[in-house]
Amino acid sequence: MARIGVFVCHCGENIGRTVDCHGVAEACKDVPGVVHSVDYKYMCSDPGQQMVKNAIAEKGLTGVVVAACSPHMHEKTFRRATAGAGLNPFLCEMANVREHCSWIHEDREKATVKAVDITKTIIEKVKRNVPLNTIRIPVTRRALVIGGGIAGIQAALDIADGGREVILVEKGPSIGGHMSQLSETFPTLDCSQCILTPRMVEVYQHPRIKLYAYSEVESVEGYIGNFKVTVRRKARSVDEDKCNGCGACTQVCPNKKIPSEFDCGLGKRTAIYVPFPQAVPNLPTVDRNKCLLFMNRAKGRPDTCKKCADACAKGAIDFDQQDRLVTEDVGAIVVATGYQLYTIGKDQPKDNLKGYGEYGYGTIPDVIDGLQFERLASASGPTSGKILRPSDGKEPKRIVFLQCIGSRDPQKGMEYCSKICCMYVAKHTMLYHHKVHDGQATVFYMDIRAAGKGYEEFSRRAIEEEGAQYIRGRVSRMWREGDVIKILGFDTLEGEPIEMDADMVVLATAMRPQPGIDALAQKLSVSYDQHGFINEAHPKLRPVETNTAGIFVAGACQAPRDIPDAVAMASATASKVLGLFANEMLEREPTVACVNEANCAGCFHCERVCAYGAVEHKDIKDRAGNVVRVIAYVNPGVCQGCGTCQATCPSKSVELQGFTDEQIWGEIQALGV
Amino acid sequence: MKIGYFPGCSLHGLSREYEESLKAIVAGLDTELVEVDDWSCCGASSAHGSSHLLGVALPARNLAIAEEQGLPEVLAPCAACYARLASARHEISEDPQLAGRVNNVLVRDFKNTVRVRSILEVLKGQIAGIKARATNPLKDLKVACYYGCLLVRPVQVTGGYDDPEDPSSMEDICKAAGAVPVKWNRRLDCCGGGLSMSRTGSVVRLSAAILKDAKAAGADAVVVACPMCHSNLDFRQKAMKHRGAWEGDMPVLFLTQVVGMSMGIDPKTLGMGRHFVSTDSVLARTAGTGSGSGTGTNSAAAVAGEVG
Amino acid sequence: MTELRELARRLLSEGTVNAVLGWEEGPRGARPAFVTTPEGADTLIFDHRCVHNLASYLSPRRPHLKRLGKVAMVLKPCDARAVAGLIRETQIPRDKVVLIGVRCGGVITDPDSTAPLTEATVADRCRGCPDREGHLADHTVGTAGPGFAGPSKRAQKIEELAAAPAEKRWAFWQSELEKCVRCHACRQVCPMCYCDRCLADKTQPRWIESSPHARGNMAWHVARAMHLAGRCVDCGECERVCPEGIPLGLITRKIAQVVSERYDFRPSDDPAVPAPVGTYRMDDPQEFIL
Amino acid sequence: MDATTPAVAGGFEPRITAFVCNWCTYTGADLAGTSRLQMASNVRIIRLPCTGRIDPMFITKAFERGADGIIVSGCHPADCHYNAGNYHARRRFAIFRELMDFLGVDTGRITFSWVSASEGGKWRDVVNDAVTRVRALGPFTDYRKLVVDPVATATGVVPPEHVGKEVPA
Repeated sequence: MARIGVFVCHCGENIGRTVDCHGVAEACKDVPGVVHSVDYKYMCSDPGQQMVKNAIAEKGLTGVVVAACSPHMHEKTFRRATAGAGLNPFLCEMANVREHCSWIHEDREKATVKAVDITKTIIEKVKRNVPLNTIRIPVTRRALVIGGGIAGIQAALDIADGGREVILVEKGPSIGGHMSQLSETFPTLDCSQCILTPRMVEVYQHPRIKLYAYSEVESVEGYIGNFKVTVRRKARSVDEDKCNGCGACTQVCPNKKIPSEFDCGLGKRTAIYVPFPQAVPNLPTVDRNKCLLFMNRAKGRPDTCKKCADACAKGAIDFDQQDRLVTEDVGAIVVATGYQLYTIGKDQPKDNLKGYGEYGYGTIPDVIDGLQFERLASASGPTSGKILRPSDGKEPKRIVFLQCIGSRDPQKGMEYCSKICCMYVAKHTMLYHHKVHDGQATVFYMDIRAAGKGYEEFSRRAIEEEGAQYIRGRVSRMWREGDVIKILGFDTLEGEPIEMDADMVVLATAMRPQPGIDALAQKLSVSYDQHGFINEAHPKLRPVETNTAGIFVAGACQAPRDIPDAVAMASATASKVLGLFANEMLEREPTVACVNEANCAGCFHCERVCAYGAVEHKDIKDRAGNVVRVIAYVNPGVCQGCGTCQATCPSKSVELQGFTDEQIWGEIQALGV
Repeated sequence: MKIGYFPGCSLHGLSREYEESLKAIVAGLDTELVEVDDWSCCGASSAHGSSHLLGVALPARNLAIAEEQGLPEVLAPCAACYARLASARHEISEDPQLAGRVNNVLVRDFKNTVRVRSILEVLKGQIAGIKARATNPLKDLKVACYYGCLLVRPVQVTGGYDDPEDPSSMEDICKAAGAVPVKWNRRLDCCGGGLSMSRTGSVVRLSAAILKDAKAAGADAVVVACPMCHSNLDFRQKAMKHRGAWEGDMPVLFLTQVVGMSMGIDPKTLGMGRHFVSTDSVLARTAGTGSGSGTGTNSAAAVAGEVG
Repeated sequence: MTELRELARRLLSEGTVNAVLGWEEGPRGARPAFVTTPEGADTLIFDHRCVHNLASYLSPRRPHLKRLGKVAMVLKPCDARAVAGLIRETQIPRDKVVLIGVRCGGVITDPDSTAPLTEATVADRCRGCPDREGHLADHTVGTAGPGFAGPSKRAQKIEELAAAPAEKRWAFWQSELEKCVRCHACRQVCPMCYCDRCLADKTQPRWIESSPHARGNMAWHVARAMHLAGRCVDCGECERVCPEGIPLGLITRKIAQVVSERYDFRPSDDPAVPAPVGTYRMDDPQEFIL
Repeated sequence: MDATTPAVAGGFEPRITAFVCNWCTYTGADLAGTSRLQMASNVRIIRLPCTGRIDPMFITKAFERGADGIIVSGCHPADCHYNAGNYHARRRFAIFRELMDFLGVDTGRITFSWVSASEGGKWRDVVNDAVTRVRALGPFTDYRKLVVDPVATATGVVPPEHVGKEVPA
């Protein structure tokens, strides 16, 4: 027979004002199985918790019901207290009489009636609770990091420095990400390459980091501590072991007019190429869509050219190289796939995104985006650091920067702030003024969001010391007249329309997640928001975890992030991963499904509805070892405890611990007339 | 096809040629215009500038009458009328409280079922018909299609029949009529609107900038679908010259006139002679339409001269 | 018929199977039969009285089958959907059963009847049935009549009920469900009801009240309908065997209509086609959700 | 007064049982509380981890136990804490609702909604709307009085759980 203790909390006045707490405690005394029912001012206080502990000891309670606030608030507190008194913590439940009752009703009588109902419901549940034990799962202590930008690099280095092996997978031919394209970084104006390159080399040389560049994650199976990852190592057409990175091949390649991705189309590259001089690994890659030999092959013609192969002294060029699939066992995964920039064209990759008709949908040649400006300003860029406009190579004397292009605009499909633009536009005006002494930079802004250490000072400096002209307002229209860009805007501080001429316009376009993020997220079973940014498990308290245990997120694939943010997140994921790897076994909450083997008919409806692949097939054998039945088995390491299997199971042969049919039946019974 | 028709004051006064040319072309497009009975002011400028409720109730009255006539949709050729009627429909559907107040004012059971269509929306739906009937294609005629402020905006009110920032319906219609739309920049700029009398200087500055851009783009004529734009761009050319803001003569045509010309309709029927800036140059450039038939326009230009 | 018997004899004499599951002439019309010897094959029949869905005998929980080892089964096109369902739900391995498809142009309602197959006597579920043979079969024998045109009477009754006010439907179903004595014949005969321990027999907790009053009956028939949603193969056996004559086919048919309209699904005789419940689309209609 | 008896002084007050998921709607209801949004007090919440866990049997049982109305609420599509539980629930309850309708249950008694953790206001509206709707429909005695115990009708002995209830003729 159950011996339940009921503890009704006044929460100061929070519950007591609208609920007769003493009355609730008295009413619960009459419920069969309740042997102890009291009320107290603050149950969560030390004396309150002590009351629970004492009652468990003195009355020999088999279950504890705390009628107080939401279980999201204090369930852990009271379960800990229960465990402290020697009772299994899962025999303690909370009745939410604050958020769901006293705070939303004013009629004391009605609120009290409801509070009694709520408490009785939980009493009936707790009567049917059973002791549960924490689950222990083995952990493979190696990590996978997806994405070789600054976030991925930082995460990989921190985990490897912490003593664990790391597999770093990068989609492109080199690690470095967008940070390697930047000229100088705010708010210190230190050279991006100078601070990044050593980290890239460190990754390459680290004994515990295995770098798979020019590779993509093909599939992911398994669960926290026990993932099996298949990586597609795309064919570079270059033998990595033979190549010494001399670069002779790239010099002889006849196809030299390919817009360089690294230079955002402002520079050119060859068909066999190293994306930039500091690339890691320093290996050339054949772009099979642009290489003459492969273009001929695609048309069924014989192989031609082969100049690169002829130039290679090491015989490293391999035109017949194939993609290879490698599998790796890891215990944790860090997603750090970064961002791309929104483009203002008429055709957009998603239905909810819209382009900028008022700016001619991106057809004006001297209107560029922020990353293109970075390449112009970069000493290693296509103009060797000179600010020259793409159309005629002239130095622009009047340059206009437009902030919030796409960002903060629900009409364009991106209502969020891209966070980094205010700062990099301020930086761009400074770089411009440093390079074009007789030039004038003008910025159209909505607000200046310079929250961050040294950020406000930096943007003030751009305006006050370096002479950038800041206009609060939007540009409503932009067109080309001759070689001038006409700008029509509105100054909201002056309250006047502005018409001005510019030689070049730089758009601070919104940050968007990388293309293909949804496919990757689906492989990983992590959720993402309507923009494609990976969802964190909790926006405040679990910012680098995802909803799938063992998978973490860092950098701009979660939301717009600047470099310090991305690095901080990466280090945070590393600390989470290292924490997970601290023990050989992992402990988990026991709210998982469990199969009643005697009743399971083996229809596997549960398997079909399980989003995590937690249901496995289990053979039941007779004494002779013959398989007599095949039934379901729920892997407790994979199960996340949603209970969809149980609602689907026709014979109710799978039960979710903590939310069993009996417990819920009890709750429904308690509400009966 | 039958469609409700709300002429508004301009089409019966200032821009009679708009109504004349509209009626001339719809006959050829198998469309019948059913005029809204006892229509009244749409509420443009003065009403919605002075009282929000009046600004909604006036157009609502006309829509209510159309509803009682059993018209599912109403064409308002004037851009301002279109904006008022469509805005009223939008606001009433979004705001039940306002709907109640409007019904009280109207003393009618108005259900707000009538769709409001602009001239662009209606002609866009008839492009195939226009193409088929373009017996007199305006091959050489380069036109600058001018949208102004109200025809395609705001998108919530128009329902998005065209891109509000980079529209193309007027160009498409002109192309169907055989004219050559030029690429230019000030298609959606403000012409000065209703300030023609009170702040003539502003209108001259704004409208001249539009005409100059059209001229620079090589246009033979500017095409409009709004009486107010027409008046500012056509009638005010003399004042522009007077103030040194503009030189030359740029014919300003109604879209319906362009379509009518392509159908080979007599220029007089299309009201080509009612403009202040002579349309002779346009008529002369269109193949098959003798420049002689444009004689009537000279007198109008002369009248314009007197007025200016 | 000769074709069927010869095939059955061959399968038995060659030892391909240990038994053939089909129909024979019983004292009161056609009845299911297990033939275990080659000679016995001559007792097999197939005609318009062979209404039973033999797939229910394939359930691994039927000891008959388990003892017999590999069997062959005579299969109407509608039964093929049930066999496909059992394969889909991993109840029987495909290679453990030989399927002898018979071409079918419809059956009558009552296997005991001597009535010929006519527009008047044909089973309601055969009206509008497009299938003349089951695609799942290993062998297909016999010839089929042209079949019967729809709509079925049930479809008409469902329409009639749907058009009536909710109170009318409630009254109709209460008068029907009240009759249920919970003999569970509908469950026993259903090829898709194969759980070892049925939810209706569970006492802890007791979701379905065991006494045969209309409220418990309601819970039972709701549970049955939900469990069969998207799985029911429309063989009509539940309704045929109901001793109280409750029109259970109306419920299963209604749910089949809902599933077909909302999820564009119709019970398939291809085991690879997934059932609609247990799958989803991101853009499934949700007009009923606030 | 028995605390479980609903206040009947002002007329019929419906009893509504709500089955909600832990992550979105339960948290949204918590938010309604922290935001002090006042709402009808007729709803009793039963917390489940996910809408995917909600079995149609819960609903028939709640009706049996005297509920006049039901609310089923969880995460919006794409928001499910468990990725897809709400999608499965959506199919399950789309069919269940049509079944109930076919059996003659007024579907106004069963409310389905998506209420996210940030939609405290929406939760209040869902609650208030459901209470108003079910109040207008009246008590669901149709369902409760389905128990025509043959023994009871024959002997005239009313089982104790039916005392005080309307007993059908």
